[in-house]
Amino acid sequence: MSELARIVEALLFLSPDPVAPSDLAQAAGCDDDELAAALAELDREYAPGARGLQLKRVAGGVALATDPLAEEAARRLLAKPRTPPLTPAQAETLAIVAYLQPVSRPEITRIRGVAAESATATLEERGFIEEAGRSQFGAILYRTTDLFLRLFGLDSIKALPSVVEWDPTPDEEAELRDRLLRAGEQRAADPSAA
Amino acid sequence: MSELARIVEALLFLSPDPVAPSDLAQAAGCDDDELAAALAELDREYAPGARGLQLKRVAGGVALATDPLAEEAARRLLAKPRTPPLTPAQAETLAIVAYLQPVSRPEITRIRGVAAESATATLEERGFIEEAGRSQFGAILYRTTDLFLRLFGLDSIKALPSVVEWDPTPDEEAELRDRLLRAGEQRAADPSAA
Amino acid sequence: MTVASLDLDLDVFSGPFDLLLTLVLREEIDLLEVQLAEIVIAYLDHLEQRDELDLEVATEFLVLIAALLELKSRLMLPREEEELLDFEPGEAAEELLARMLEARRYRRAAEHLSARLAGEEGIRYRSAPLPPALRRTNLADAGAVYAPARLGRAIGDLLRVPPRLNLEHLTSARVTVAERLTHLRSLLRRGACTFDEAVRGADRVTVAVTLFALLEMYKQGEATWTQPAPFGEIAIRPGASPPRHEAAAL
Repeated sequence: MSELARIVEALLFLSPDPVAPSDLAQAAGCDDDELAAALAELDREYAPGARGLQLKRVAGGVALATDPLAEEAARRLLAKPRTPPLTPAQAETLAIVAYLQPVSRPEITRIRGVAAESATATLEERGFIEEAGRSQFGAILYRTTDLFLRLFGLDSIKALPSVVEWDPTPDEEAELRDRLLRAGEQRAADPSAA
Repeated sequence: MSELARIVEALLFLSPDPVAPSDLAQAAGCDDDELAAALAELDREYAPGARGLQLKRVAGGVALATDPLAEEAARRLLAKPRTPPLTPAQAETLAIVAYLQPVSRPEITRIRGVAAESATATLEERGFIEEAGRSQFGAILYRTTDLFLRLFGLDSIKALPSVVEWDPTPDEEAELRDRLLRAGEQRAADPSAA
Repeated sequence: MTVASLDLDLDVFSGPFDLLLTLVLREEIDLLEVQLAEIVIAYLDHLEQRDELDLEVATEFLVLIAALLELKSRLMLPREEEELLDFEPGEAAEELLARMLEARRYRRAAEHLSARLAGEEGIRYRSAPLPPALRRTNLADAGAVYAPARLGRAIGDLLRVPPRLNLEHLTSARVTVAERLTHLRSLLRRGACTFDEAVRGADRVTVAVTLFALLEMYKQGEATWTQPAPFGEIAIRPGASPPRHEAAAL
């Protein structure tokens, strides 16, 4: 395979969308004829039935796409909820949303004492939590999803275990939300916990 | 190329993360030996220098990645800047996390002798490290991520050289000790040096 | 300003104070070559220009400079002052050595990691959204993979406030310039005194802070001092200016 064909192959691999041949030529630093030759080389390489990928000409240009042969396996691998073990930050964030919902991100941050941005984004991307309107101050509110209930084997949010079992100070009367916020602020104020 | 190798190639193309061989086997509906044979076939196909792509073993899985040959063209096409190299402070902090994980920021500070706050924040933002729970005093512990393994071309954290390898040689240690003692002798000989 | 950004222009070093600390710990500057008195003078010059004393910053500076002094004195292993050190000289050198070796170990590991990252330069992975057909997940396929107890435990942990640590062994909060100013002023109200009297029974940090307070009083004209010979007794007398009202001075 020529060096130019190898470069074009890498470019098509990286592009999420079809690429116009002129853009390919410009990026690879070649002229249109050289690019056409490289694409012809790739066409031979990716002849139907030869590989798991195909070289396709579509409206926007050229693209690599998977052979339909792999469709079923792809669905088994990818079209299912992603459920890797939760990181501690994700578990904390998810617990706060589950018990206090709807809850805003600033509140989550105050309770945790550290920013919850990436954990919130991951939980949202995996479909465990979703937006639920805005607070009176304009912050996005979060709640858990039906997928969350299924993945935790819960019939409804009411079936969440009572916190009593893990509560370090079960005698306190105040509402869970107030107590969490107060504990978070105390942790943030204590330099030894920083 | 065998049908199984074609399917595996397509799965690797689609998957956003490195895929564990067992997951590939399950999705493709084959046993481990068959999968190993398919991967061997792909290894031959993607032999170094053969194509614009390479087959990598990283973060406990298999992944397709570009050959550096295409980097310049990729930068032009995708307008994505090159990954900035690590600053010395970031590299040191990352090394401490990689070898001592899970490790807290106060511990990193103790070893480095300077505050690690901004280095830790940058490494977290770049996705190289993540939270891994809290110490008994409430300090956040850090560990490296799968993205770290991928970007540093490591199959697992065990693939890093043993930390003993970075220890100074007995000669160097003796030299350092000597320097410290010599300083004391100078002081004794010339009290006005203080 | 913070102490960290204090600009220094020394014989062996020019730059901010925190960088100097780093370089000393990295052995890139030999502490033995740093004249610590120059740093103190640079700090006093800075105060002179600002014409005000931020007591919090001043205390931080004193703690840092005291740490450097301690490190330097350990490096020099002064035989005649052995009893002043908490450690046996050999022990102090070993402790310092162990810290330097540990820092060196991770500095080398860091070089290895940087080289590794550079070696992977130009290797890119694909990041593209899944084709639409693969994006829909079937809720019915989702089984219970997580334990609800994990969430309860996380909330319990978040309700926990760590016990207050005993920080008394740290020097930082033990003594402030303000306290030592008050102490010196009360001594001077009764007339002259010596520095030794002002710091009788005090630890090293307190001595350093007291000296600093005295410098400040000298600058304001509240006190004058004389020392006939190096290492001789320092005599302190009330100065020409009356003490400012304490509340205003602080």
